[in-house]
Amino acid sequence: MVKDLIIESTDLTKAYGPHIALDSLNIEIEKGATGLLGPNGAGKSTFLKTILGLIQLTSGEGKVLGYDVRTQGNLIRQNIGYMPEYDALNPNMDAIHQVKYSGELIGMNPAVALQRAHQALDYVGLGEQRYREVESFSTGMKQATKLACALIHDPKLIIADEPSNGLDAKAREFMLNTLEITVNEGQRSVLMASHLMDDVERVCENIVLLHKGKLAAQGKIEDLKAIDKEVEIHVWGSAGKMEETLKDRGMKVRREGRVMRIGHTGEDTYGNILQAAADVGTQVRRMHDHEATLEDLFLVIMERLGQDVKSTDDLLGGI
Amino acid sequence: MSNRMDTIWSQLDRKSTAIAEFTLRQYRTRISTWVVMIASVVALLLILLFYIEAMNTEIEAIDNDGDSFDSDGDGYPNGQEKLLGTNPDSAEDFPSGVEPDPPEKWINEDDIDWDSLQDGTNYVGADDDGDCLEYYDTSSQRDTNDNGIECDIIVNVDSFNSTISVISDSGVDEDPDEDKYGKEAGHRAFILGIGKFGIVYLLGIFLPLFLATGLIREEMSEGTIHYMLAKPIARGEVLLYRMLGYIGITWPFILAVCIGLCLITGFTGPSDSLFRWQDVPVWMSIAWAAMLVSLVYGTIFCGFGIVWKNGVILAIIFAAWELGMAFVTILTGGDSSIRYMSVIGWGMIIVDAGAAIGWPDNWQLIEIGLWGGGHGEENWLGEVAFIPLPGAEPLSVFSGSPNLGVSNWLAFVISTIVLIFQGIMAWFIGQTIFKGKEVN
Amino acid sequence: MPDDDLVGEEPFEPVQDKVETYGAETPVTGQTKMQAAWSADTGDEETSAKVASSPQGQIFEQIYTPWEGTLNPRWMRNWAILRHHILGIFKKGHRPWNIPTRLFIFFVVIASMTDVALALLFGMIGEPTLYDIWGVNRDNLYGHVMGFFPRNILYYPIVAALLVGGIISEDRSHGTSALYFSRPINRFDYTAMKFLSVCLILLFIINGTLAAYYFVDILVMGKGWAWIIDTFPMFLAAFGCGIILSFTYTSIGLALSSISRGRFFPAIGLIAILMGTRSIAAIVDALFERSLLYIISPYDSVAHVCQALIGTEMTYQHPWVWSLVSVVIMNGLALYLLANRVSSMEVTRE
Amino acid sequence: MMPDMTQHGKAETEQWNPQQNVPVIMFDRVSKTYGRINALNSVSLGISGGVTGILGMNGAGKSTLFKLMMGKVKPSSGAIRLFGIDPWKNPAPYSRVGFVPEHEKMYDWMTAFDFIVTFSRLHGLTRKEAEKEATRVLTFVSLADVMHKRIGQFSKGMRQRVKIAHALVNDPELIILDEPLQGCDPLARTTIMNVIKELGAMGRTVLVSSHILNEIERITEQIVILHQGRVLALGNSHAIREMLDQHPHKISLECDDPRELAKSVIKIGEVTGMSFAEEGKLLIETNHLGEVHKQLPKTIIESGRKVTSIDNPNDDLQSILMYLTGGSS
Repeated sequence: MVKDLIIESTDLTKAYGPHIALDSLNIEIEKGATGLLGPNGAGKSTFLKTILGLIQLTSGEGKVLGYDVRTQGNLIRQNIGYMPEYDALNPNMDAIHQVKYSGELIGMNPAVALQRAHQALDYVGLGEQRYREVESFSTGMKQATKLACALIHDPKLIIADEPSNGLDAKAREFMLNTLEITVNEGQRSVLMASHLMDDVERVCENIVLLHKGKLAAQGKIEDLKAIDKEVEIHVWGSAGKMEETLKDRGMKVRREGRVMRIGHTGEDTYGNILQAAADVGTQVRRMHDHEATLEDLFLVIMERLGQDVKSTDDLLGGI
Repeated sequence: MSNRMDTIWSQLDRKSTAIAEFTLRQYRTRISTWVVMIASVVALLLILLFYIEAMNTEIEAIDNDGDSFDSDGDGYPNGQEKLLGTNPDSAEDFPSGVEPDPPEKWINEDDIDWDSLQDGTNYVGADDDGDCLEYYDTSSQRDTNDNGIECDIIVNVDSFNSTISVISDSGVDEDPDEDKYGKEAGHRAFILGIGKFGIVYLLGIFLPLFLATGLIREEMSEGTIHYMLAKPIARGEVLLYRMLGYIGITWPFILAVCIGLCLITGFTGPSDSLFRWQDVPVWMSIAWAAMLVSLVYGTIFCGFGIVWKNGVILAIIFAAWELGMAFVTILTGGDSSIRYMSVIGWGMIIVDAGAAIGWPDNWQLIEIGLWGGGHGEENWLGEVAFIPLPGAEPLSVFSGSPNLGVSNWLAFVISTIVLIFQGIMAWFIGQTIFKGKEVN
Repeated sequence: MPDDDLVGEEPFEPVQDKVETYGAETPVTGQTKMQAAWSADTGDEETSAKVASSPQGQIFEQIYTPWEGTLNPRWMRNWAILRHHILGIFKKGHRPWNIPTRLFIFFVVIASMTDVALALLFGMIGEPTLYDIWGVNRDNLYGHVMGFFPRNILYYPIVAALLVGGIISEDRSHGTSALYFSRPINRFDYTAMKFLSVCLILLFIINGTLAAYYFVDILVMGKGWAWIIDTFPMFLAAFGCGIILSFTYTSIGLALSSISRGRFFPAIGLIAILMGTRSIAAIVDALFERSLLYIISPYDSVAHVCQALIGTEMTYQHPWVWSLVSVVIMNGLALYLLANRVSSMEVTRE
Repeated sequence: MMPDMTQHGKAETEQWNPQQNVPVIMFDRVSKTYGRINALNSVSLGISGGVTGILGMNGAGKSTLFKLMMGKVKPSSGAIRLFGIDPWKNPAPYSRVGFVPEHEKMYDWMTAFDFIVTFSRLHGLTRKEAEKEATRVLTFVSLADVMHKRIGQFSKGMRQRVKIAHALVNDPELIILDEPLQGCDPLARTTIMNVIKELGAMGRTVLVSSHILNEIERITEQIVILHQGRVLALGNSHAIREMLDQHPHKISLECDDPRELAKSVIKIGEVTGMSFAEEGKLLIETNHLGEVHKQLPKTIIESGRKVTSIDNPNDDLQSILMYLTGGSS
């Protein structure tokens, strides 16, 4: 099967003077939702700017939706919706006109843009607030407005930079849901840069992991997660005793407060845990297979790349 | 860490230097600081070019009293004939046995008596070319100004009414050296004009407008003020030390500009000696006035910034008021009392006092120049409108008198105190508002 | 409110005995004590903070609606930018100029029409000498555009300062530049449209009222063709001067706006440049009777050129071509700076 | 005309002496309104010691709470005491407080070292002491190697740590962190969390705000939940959950034969209902969560069925808020 690529790059390099921001990236991004990950300053923003066709490449090639990033920047930008990381809204304008104007800037007729702005705002859940000034919006509503701005012309690809940053649970839930629906029902592609691994995991099937301007990993999330299986339990009361009991039963236990992770030893693991709980008399509030989260994956990859994760001991040494 | 709070003073000292130093470094990283400073220096240099050019251009000598003419055509200039007692209007009557002088000799032949000007007492100008002599009058007729000296000119300074008048004995006029007078007057007018308007007003208002308005406001709008206000330091202190940092950059700048201008004009200006030492007090009073004025403006503008996020609008309105006051103060030469309602008015008193100290003869010089040698055109009323010497009019415009009814030194001190008081009031009001301000 | 029943009866007990930390080896030395209290009043929902939130109920009706339509070409996009900025002066829903700016523009438009009103008044009551003072003539046409007080000290420069204040820097600080540059709009179009919109608003004020002055005079006074043929070239020249003036103010102001992030630096900067250079030149003129320094003053250079164009009496001694050169250089420098800065503008917020 | 010197008395004076029985932070029926919006509504709190998480949705009043503590805004009514002193218009208590603001803006042109030295000196340290102190705190947040670089070059996580370090000079007894984890990548988050836990372990009173329950629970169990300007709950998160046990709850079990298991589970007295929503899943409803959980392991083992997963759906801040507000949120 021929892969349906929306973004591909070969040896894409961008240098600012001696500083190399992107180092010969060979990236292939398929249709669907993709997460763009990396520590702060890994080159995510530069990469996004590159595929928006906004900065000149030092060398290499890139194609977005089949258009060349070097020469067809305008066409690329006409066909994608970009949702920037920071506030990109005029605080004194009302949401509906803001979105309408962003449509006009793409080249929609004012009347069409207005009608479409209503649709887009409805879609992102800002039905009643659309005539309010953006200034009075909460972070979540601002993010939603930005998303509406990006969606107004029904782009094939939506690039969302930190869409859930600073949102509370409810707003975040809604934002992720919206993105999911956009991908699943709208059949659009989403490229989403985020720090919150949970978010990426929920929305995306694929990830691209950048580190210091280099490609650290890319592919399906499922494929990348290949870490020892563990069972995670949340206990209530007598956690210490429970830990001891489990260890006595010869199980590998890591504990963080009330949360314990127990090495999977086969089918009887669950039974053993419950037996131990019954013996100790503790409550097992939760028990489930612990899949390596993307966060674990991230930390593992970063560790391999030589980034130290500071432990408590390291910090104690400082005093 | 145990002895870190030794005394109140050392603690204050630490905080104040920390914030002041921080403020200075912050200024250093801003482009606008450099733009404002470089732009002011460039502007002053441009003006200086004109000044230097003017100082190096000879002012054409004018025969003010017409002594170089030969009205009767007998070959002898009128002045020579008058001096030798022949009738300048009669071709038959000419000095015998004397070679006729070339006409140029009778231009600028009767210069102002500079030595008499210098000491600041009443000016007594002598009749160098013997204008009196053509009249065969009694000695009392030759002394119509009743000062006991025949054939002279006095510039009378009435210190009670602060009026100055030029009274000459009848028929006595002068034909001063335009170049010498023009350069001296032009030089002084330059110092006062640039000093009062260019440095005390323009520099004094634009430096704070760009540098002080945002001192607190920018921190507030950027949110970085939280770092400062979360420390055990009163907000009034923050304001005070920020102003200290502001002074740290503006005062040396003003001082450097004034010293630079003082040196350049001191060496290029008209002088018998190498350097014009008499200008130094004037420049220093200009620098001092500008420093104080920029401090008061800075505190006021910073306060405007605290009060309202668009405080710069208030600052511009205030600057416009001050501009009006600057004009009123300059144009009335110190006669208006509304100037006491302004900052700039007090600043200019300092400059005027400094000028009066540095150049005690300034008023006589102006009057002599405006009198222009006693020649002029008669208007339809029969009054003689004197033709002023070059430079006299600008000098008279830009000169003023402190007019506080006290000595110059005292006027200097009083206006300094008033300005400092204004600054303290501005700080006090500013810190009171700042203290009650909710920072979001 | 059920929360009172829920947790409000009694505070939680001190929780020392339940303290658990990460890693048993880390001892807890901190005194852990919480005293709890609840608000006594029940508090009505009306006064509590309305947390803006997206209604959850809509999740289920969220339907992605595709859109098929053709997108307009480049000039239509540019037209949208221009419209956005200019219409914002009168209408809601476009660029929100702040209220002081709008009020001031309104005031200036009215104030600029004083000559229209006075000419009309004295023309109507038939006072020929007074009409001569206020009616259309060479000096008055010049004065309408280039008069220093109050027009070029209180009206036009301040309008220009208010207009350019935020026009580019605002995009930098709000991050709205991303709105433009992530769409098919290149930097040239962006800058040109911003420039054009400020320039057109200024032109509307200066030349709009100039045209009103001229044509109202013709209509109401019933001027004949001879008079029109006589004065029309003057009017055109004055119109041209208005264009030069607006262009110069706009280019300097926009250059300042592009180099700063705040709104105030460009505004004060523009006023400082216009007033400062003129003051300095005036001092030099007063001291040394040399008008040459006026070529550093944008206003005076334009005024000098306009005196030559309209044909009024020259008030400067140096040749007007020098002023023309100065106007060209000033605009060139400003536009160069503007282009340079805009091309290096970040897409995201700075 | 000089500033009020009494605010800068010696450490030994009475005012600066820690009063033993006074909680570090006291809020007594504090309300704060901004125009029509009621940001805080009659909040009463007393906190001393340990790490406390301030939880709430955006706009719940967390930032307002901190601003009130730091004397940035004036309470509309009620009284606030920091170490027994009213912080409004009085910076005296701040010598014992370290505050990490939420704002992202920093002085990008300064080096981390200079930044901390400058602001330490506002505590009244000499330059030398300040330099020593800066090195210490920067080492503590493990930025010692980059401390002479400009803050502008730092990543978000590093900037966040610089902010924390700056709050640690002068050894404060109370450290307030406003959303310290926002926008950080997992690496930075882990490091910052460790730093916070460390501070708590060192006996400081630490306040951390967040809107993500999981994050806070990884740091501390002592939480305050704010909602629409009111304190909804405070105490041990554990204990709060326990309180919630008295309400209808669901436990979801994943098991090879749910119907068989159900037969055993039904014997637990507190179970009020069961359903089989999905394939292989058993949903238990109860009003006494704790009781059920206590008996559950034994019951499962006795039933002989294999249970692979136990879960309480809706266990995040959102659902806690739902419970606390009676589902109205």
